[in-house]
Amino acid sequence: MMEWIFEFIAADLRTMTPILLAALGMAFSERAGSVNIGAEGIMLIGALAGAAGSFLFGSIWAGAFVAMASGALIALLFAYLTVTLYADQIVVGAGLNVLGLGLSTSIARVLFGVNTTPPQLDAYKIVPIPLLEKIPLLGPALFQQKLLVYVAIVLVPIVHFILFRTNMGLKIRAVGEHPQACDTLGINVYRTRYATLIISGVFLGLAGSYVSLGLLSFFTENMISGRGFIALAAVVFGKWKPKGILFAALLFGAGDALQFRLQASGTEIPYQFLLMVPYVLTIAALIGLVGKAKGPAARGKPYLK
Amino acid sequence: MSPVLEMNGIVKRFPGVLANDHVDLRVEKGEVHALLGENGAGKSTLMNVLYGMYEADEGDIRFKDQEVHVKGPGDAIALGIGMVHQHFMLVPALTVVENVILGMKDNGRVLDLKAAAEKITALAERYTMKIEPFTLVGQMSVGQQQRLEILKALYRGAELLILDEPTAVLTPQEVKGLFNMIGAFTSEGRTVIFISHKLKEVMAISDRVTVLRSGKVAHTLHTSDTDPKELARLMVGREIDLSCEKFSCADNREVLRMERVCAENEKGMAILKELNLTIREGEILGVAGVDGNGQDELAEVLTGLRRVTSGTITMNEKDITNASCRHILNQGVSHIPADRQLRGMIGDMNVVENLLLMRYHDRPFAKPFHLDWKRIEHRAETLVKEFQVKTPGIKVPMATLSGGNQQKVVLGREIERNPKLLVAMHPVRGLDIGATEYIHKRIIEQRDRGCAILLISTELEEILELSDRIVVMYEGEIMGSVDCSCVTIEQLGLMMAGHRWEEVAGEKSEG
Amino acid sequence: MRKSTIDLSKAVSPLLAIFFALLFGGAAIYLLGFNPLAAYASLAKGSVGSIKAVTETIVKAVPLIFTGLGFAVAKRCGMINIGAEGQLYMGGLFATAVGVYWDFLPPGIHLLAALAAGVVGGGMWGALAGWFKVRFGASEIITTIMLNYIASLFISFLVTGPMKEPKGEFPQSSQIAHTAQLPRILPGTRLHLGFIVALLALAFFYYFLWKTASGYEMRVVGMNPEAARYAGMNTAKSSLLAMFMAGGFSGLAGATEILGVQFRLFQNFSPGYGFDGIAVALLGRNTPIGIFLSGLLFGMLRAGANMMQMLAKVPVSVISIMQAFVILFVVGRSFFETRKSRVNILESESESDLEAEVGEGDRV
Amino acid sequence: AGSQEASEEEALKVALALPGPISDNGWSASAYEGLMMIEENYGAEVSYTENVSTSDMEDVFRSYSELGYSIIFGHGSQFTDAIHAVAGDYPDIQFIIINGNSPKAPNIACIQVADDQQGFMMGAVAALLTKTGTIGVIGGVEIPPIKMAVDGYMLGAKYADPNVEVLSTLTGSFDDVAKAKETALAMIGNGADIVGAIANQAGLGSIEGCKERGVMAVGSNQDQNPVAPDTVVVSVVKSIPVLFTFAFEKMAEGSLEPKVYRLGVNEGAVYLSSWHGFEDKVPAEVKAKLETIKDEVGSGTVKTQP
Ligand SMILES: Nc1ncnc2c1ncn2[C@@H]1O[C@H](COP(=O)(O)OP(=O)(O)OP(=O)(O)O)[C@@H](O)[C@H]1O
Ligand SMILES: Nc1ncnc2c1ncn2[C@@H]1O[C@H](COP(=O)(O)OP(=O)(O)OP(=O)(O)O)[C@@H](O)[C@H]1O
Ligand SMILES: [Mg+2]
Ligand SMILES: [Mg+2]
Repeated sequence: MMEWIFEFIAADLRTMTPILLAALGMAFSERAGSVNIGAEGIMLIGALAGAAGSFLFGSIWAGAFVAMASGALIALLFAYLTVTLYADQIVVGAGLNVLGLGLSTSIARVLFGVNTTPPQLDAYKIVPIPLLEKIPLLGPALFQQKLLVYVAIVLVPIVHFILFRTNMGLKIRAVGEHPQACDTLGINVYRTRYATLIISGVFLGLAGSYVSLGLLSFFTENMISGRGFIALAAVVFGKWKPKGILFAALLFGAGDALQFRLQASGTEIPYQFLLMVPYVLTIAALIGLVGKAKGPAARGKPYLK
Repeated sequence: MSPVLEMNGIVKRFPGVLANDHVDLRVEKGEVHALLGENGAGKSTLMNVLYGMYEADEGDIRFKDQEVHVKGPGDAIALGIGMVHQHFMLVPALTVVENVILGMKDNGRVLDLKAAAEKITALAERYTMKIEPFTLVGQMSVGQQQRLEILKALYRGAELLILDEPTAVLTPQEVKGLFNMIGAFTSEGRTVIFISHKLKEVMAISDRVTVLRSGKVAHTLHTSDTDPKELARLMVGREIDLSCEKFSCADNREVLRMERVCAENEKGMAILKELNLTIREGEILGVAGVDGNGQDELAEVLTGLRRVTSGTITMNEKDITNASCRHILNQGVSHIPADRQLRGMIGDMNVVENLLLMRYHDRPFAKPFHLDWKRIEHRAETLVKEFQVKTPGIKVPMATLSGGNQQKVVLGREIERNPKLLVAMHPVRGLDIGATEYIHKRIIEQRDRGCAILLISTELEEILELSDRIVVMYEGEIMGSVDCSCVTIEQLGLMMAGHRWEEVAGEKSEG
Repeated sequence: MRKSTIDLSKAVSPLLAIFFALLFGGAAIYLLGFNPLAAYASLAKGSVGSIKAVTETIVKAVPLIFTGLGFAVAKRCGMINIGAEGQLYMGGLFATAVGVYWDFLPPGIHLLAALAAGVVGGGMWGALAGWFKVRFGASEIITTIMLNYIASLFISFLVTGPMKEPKGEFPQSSQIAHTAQLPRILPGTRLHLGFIVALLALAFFYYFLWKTASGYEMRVVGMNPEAARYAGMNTAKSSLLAMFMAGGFSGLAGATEILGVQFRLFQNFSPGYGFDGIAVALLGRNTPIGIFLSGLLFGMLRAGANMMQMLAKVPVSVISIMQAFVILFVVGRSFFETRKSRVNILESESESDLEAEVGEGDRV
Repeated sequence: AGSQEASEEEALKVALALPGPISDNGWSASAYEGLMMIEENYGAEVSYTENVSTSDMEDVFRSYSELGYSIIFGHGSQFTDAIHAVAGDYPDIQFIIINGNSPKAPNIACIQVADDQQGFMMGAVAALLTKTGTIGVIGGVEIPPIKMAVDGYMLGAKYADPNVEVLSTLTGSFDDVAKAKETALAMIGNGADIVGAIANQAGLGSIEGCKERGVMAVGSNQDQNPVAPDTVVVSVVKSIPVLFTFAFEKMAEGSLEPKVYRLGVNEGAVYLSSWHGFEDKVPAEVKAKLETIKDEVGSGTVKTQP
């Protein structure tokens, strides 16, 4: 039983990592007032870019870098359209999802060819934490994970610190609440929104690369499979606070991990209902635990000088 | 003395509007310079040019004997110009300290909020202000927010402080506090530009006055050389008459009766405590009090927007306690809400649709399956004419009307229903004297028609001028209900500070 | 008057945007190793090149118009409905259930009942999200996304289990009865009566929102809920009704798709019509005429896409890129305008354009 | 234009409608491989459409018919309705439904591949190689070929070793590779030491999971050993090219009839791949046992379907 529990925790950590990374990134952009339902598309491009980088340069670090850079690039496009041209954030996001799917699939085919064995790529490796990994049961579950799992968890307090303790964080939060007031204080609202969107793009790209090179070691079409949307939900569920987001991501991860295990241990429940678990959980969490959570006041609204 | 600020030949055009037409403004060091003008005269625009929010099309600015190019508020702040905007520029979700230091150039990368809080408290004390550095701004009263706005500018080391209609939402005590602060500020050799529609205040605080009319400077004169009448004439171009007659209506039928009414705010705190009130036909009952003492809730309870936790409200002998908003409206209650932008109108809808707001389900306009737009528009045209709303057309979005005209639309809509009870909150807040005069006239007309009116205002002068009877609210309770003719401003002020009528009734008035 | 110049820029900028989308799409096609000219020739052939092509465009525009309306009506009431896809599934499910199991109904009635079931199915699913919102304050953006997944899994369960066609192998329901099928309008094509239903829905959308008291109420709630409360409106009721209508429209997308095109229920039977509906509505600025036109545009892309792959061998993934370009260029169309009119676009997004597009005459 | 049409008629034109992308590492990819083979071997002009949704099926078949294609494949039984709707209007065109089971018109043929046999063989491999006595099978979306293969897997496993415990799961997706991997990890956590997946590209996730935990995987559809040479012990190939070749040979003979053909181990449509690096590590008696089982499956002496 104990073993089962730790296996479960390990699986939870693995599955929640891309959601956590993506959601932490979006904490920045959402705090500054941007709602990006195109997260899914950006992650997909990140997943491909990571694989492509690793494929072309033979190193996972190159892969991670290319993933972050392309995430940033797509986020820049989002910023240009929504901030500079005042386009509707929801449509642009929807457009990015379509773009992400088309672009990642097309480029993957050009790069890796069709119908061939996926290339062997340098992927994120398991990095055991010395000593801690030796703890019986707990060690293998918590301290024998891929690097990005630790990175994501360590980023939680860091993002919290940036958002709530630094000058930049204060500006970001203020811009999402009352951009006009920021303008009267000489804060460049547009630049702040661009910057936070680019940061979120970096995170989303990295999260995507974790799906292709951390959970797996290659790229396949549409492999993000809704994790971008779940990350979006995690931001809301976590009330735009890193700690809350961590909790939300852990919960979604747990829902997923639980569902694999329930199925694997053979139950009578039709599998479709098990697959619903994370989604039902999200709704239950939204209506039960969060209550009337209000996001940043200027969230989703373009700012006109 | 050489002027600290010179604005020469400022021209600012908006599509179709010449907001500033070669405006020259000279402000001396250490003076309080008042800027007067009707709604839309171009005061805010001029100040926004100075503060870098707008770029002037023509003209130049000299500040402290230097020609300056203010490209944005950041430049203005760096020069030592601070501005408190007509609509507060505070972030409600942040704390006081965070709001004050927001965007400061010399903030460290990592914020030291404690140190900043100490500095802020010290600064506030210097100007005899009291401020709690770690409260959320959204939980503060407007008066406190006003002080915070000023503090923000002071914290940035403002040498020249622009105050755009700072007193519109303040109580007399708060105005007094503000004036003390302005005195302290200018005594340090610093300068204030003060925009207001209240001539008495301008007379009291300013050294010189510049009057704007239709984007042009009408006159600049020393305050000591002029009087309110002259200023009003300069602004409007005609004489203004603000006196009104009062009636005795002691025997009229009672319209509204509230008995031991209690209500709570969102956080479950008691906000109305055992309130008793009556209003008679043809009577204006003024409710005075510092903002945030339950006046909003009183209006909400009366109009069905907030639940009563105990007590009863009856109107024309019918119980309307906790009745739905719609039911209460149907009893003949009209409501001019405190914040027209927030509640009283729909900015993105046009004037016709805004005028329809309370009548869209009524017979002649709503047919069984559709709205009769022809009739609705015809009525809108009539109302716009009758209430002298200045608008390019009845189909322009409400948001493009000036505040005064927006208020006329709201008033027209509410009065047209021939209400039995009119709940009017701050009906002239932010309006120029022309519009104020007009709206007051229409309210009195209603009183004369026999409507019972509950007038809630933080302006004691307005209350004293219009009301037949006055109640003062303090922390959700009524401090006393007095006849208008036998109370002094001082007594009212004491009641607003929490003293009961029984305690202050003996105080001798000084005239 | 001023109006005419505004109309001109309004009409030109979307066209310019579409032109640039095609230009960039062509560049992408070329870079990925295909012939853009051949691709566009086949796109045109597949979408407008023949009677059949035109009817295919319309057949694909029908569900897009419905899901576009589903987004628009919620938006008019101040909500963002990302759930058209799930509502479409539930509408399809209900319509199928009536179409298959209520075959005792007389012709005509059976079809109407199936369509109505589609409205109810989608409407319930939409109203559920609306209820979460008004009762618990749960963000409809998130709950509708989650309800999409749930609906699609639920249908997967039904067609592999309780609703699976007897003796069938493939996970699909039985065929709906002939009496429940939408008749074809043009023989030899797939153009079915659903198109007329879509036109009626557009008219209803316009009539309801701008000509009825409930529609007025809904728009007030959408633009200023505080003012709505102040005017004695029941904002929760309006929101629920709006989400029910949103779901109902989207449900009709599913119902007409099944009753007119597919005739039985499958898992994942929608190729993303629900998500395209968001773009359709927003490109059409949530106005009836706009939704109609942008629905046709996306219908063209979808119909042409198949031909593009058949003739020019351009893979579907490239077509996704093209679609994305169209969406992004059209929403970024203000790039082609001065900053001032950009601001105008934004500020007039809600109300006044209806007048500009429908014409002043309609209001008087 | 007339001469052009004539020349077009000369070239054999073959079209293929696919339910998924040609890069799905499974069902559609295998059909694409078959189509390319036809292009090469028969000099045919070929065309395919990927990701054909149910609402587009009829349109795709009609368009191909009007574009002059003379042989049109629908790759999966989900194309049955659409082909039935179209075939009557184009009696000269040969329609072939892969895995279909009702050739309702004279110009429709159905060719099935024995998914159950594939699953059966995979299950047998797993059961014979397990050391823990627990094995796993992961399916993708619940459609007949997947379901048949998963059922076959369980029967095959029990047939080879009645005491073996089989964990089986459907992930409901062919895309979600990560989900398949987590499922494999969960199975391994529950004691499985060899896992097979029939889930197109999602199956790659299962192999990845096995690789990470150092247990064996059974490949499916194609020879998947190159994906993870130390993990995929053997693959049970389901060869769509064999089906296509079969159809072409029959047509060349003029003997393709409107009926259901079923191809399995006997016809070479289902077979064990080479053992690659495991050649020496797998005991000879296991290989021999598998050979026997294969023959029994081919002769129909064992039940491969429930
Ligand atoms: N952002 C703007 N865009 C277009 N026109 C504007 C804008 N702001 C002001 N105007 C125009 O400039 C004129 C001057 O407006 P301004 O706000 O300066 O008036 P004001 O004197 O401050 O009035 P109030 O007493 O109402 O505050 C207005 O009549 C209006 O037509
Ligand atoms: N975006 C805009 N476009 C056009 N005119 C505008 C715009 N914003 C404001 N105005 C004009 O500016 C003038 C004053 O606007 P302002 O915002 O100062 O009004 P206000 O302060 O609410 O009015 P008041 O002082 O009467 O309460 C109005 O005449 C209004 O028509
Ligand atoms: Mg002003
Ligand atoms: Mg004003």
